Amino acid sequence: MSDEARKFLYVNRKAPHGSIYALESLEVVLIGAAFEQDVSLAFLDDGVFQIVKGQDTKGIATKNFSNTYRALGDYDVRKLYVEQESLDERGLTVDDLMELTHDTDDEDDLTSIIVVNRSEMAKIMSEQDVILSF
Amino acid sequence: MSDEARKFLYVNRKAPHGSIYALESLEVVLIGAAFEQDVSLAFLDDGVFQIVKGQDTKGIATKNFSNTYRALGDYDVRKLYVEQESLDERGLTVDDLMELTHDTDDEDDLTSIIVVNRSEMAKIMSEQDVILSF
Amino acid sequence: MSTLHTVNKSPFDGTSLTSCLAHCLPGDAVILIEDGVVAARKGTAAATAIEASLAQCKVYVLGPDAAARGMNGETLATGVETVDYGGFVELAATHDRTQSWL
Amino acid sequence: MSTLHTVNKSPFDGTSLTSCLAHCLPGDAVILIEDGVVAARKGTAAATAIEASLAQCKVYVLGPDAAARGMNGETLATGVETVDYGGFVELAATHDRTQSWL
Amino acid sequence: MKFAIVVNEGPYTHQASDTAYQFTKAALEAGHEIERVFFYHDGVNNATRLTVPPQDERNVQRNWSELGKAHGLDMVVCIAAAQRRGILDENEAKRQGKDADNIAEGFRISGLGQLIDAGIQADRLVTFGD
Amino acid sequence: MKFAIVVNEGPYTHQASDTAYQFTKAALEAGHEIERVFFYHDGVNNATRLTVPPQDERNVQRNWSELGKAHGLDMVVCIAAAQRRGILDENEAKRQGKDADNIAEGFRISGLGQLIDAGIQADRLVTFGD
Repeated sequence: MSDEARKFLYVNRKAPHGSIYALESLEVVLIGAAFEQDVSLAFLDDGVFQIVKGQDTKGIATKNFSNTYRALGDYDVRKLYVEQESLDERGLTVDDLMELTHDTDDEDDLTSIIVVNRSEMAKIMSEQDVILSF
Repeated sequence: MSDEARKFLYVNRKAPHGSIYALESLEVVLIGAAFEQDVSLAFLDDGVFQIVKGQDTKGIATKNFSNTYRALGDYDVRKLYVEQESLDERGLTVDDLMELTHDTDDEDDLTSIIVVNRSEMAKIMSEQDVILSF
Repeated sequence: MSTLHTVNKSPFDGTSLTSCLAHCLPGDAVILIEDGVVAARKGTAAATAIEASLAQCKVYVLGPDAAARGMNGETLATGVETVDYGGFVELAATHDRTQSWL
Repeated sequence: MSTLHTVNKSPFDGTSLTSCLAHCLPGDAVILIEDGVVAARKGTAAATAIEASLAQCKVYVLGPDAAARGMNGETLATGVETVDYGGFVELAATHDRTQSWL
Repeated sequence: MKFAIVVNEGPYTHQASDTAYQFTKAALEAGHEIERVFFYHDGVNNATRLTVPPQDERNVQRNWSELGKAHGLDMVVCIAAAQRRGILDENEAKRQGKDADNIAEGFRISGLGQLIDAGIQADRLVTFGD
Repeated sequence: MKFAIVVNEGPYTHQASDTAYQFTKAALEAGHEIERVFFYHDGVNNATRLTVPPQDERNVQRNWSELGKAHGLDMVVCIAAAQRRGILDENEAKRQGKDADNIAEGFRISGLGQLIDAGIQADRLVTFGD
């Protein structure tokens, strides 16, 4: 089982900054990248707030790790699934999210954000080997 | 301000056993009784589950502190406000709750449970000097 | 390929059960544990949502947690099955993955 | 006699804002802090509930927490005022008691 | 005005301790008195001197110790909560037969009575938790 | 079947660590293997030997140490989470210039890679948290 790439899904359902889970999830993803597994991230429920643009933590004096999401592409983490219904309920559109991209061989960088609806998200979850919940 | 009895309200909004707050609230109430303040307890939202009868924690191997609520009367804690709407939403009636009573000079023990509606609960909260939230 | 979902929060306090049920697929199972068990008390909006989900997935309640919260067979929503810790392990083993709705 | 209520949880994740607003009395104030600030993002069901409550109580958002979650004046529900930590202290001082909806 | 502050959560996992710290600092800057800061439940975990947070993050425990020192704050750790979670001072360690202690500078361990007392003495009590 | 167990909460505040313990015990009793128990976030607080819970309550930390010893469990404490929260072994204490350590018997401190590795090696990964 350990010789082939396993499908890992990191499920992010909590808002950033009020608790440490968003930051910790990002840390594991970056460390996990070295293991060369098939990695996806899911942002649903309040997890969509993690990748909202314009986060400024100076006033609460904590680390602004939101820019680190931009590094995911460099670590070959290219599949960031974002649930449409979760955005809708929170008054957000994809334009409110950071532009998160990855390099490709040809021409421009491609977006890593893949907006899916709830039933597509359920299907993605059902195709994983390991689900890590944050 | 410290010479007259202050009105303390202990607000219980969480289910028991899944977290320590119910147990800790009970501990402060019992310790606080020695300070001879005017003490009330409020049970609303999932806090009403704290005083449901028939709790049996043997299977989860934790301390069954639910019987300790029966001791409150002995500590002169006689006002346990329970919110009707919170009971209703959880499929509970006052018959599902433990019988919690206190001694009186005349005849029988009196119940300490006072069922109030949401607006009465709001009024009780507004009459306190100190609110401790659990 | 099926998933065992765990829900450990009260549906009256948080939205994890709702989110879990919205992402359950046919053949999946949900186990209510810790404070999550109160969702299975019959006659509530949460129990109705659970009963509606039973058409596509099975719903279990962790018995020791239910007992701790004063629940028994009589107060349990129809169609919800009770398991002990051994049954919980068995469910985790017989489904292909576990997803915790924390 | 009035109360300052604090709410630190997202209304999409938990029910504490709903419970808080249901127990607010005329003259009370609510301050949204930590993850609670996301309730004040305009155009959501939570923002609508807050706007409906403004007839009887004032609602504040802790600015540093809003900024951390990418919110600014433009994205804030109408009628919600922004304060900093000093303003939070001032609100706690000018109301007779504080109640935390944890 | 005299404030009592209650901190129910430990460092980092939840923002509660940070918010309590910022509130306390702002109250002092506005000229208010802090009657007591009471560390309760997981809040006792703010009081260990053994933390080593990453250098690019704030140091929650040290923030409290420094604020306490600068303003002579009475920072009380609930003894029952501390015992359950392994926060000990030298005396407690000896009394319990433990081979180490971990309490940080500026904190003292005492009973829940100190919480009630804070509620009685202070004009306002503000709770930060999860 | 091989299980990996993830514990995200410390002792007493939340039930998560108790449930994880009961699950692990039941899995062993059913003849399954435990690939690893990974203590993460506040879960690292299960690994301090300085706890002194009331005598009439279960001892969450000792339960883990005893189960680990009886079954040779690999109980790993996440180093980054542990540093933020003040859980140290003797080596870490020395390296960080701290005057005490507090790790309990049977736990070892290691990196987040051990979590990924557990996900790769185990047939099932089960997370307990809040």
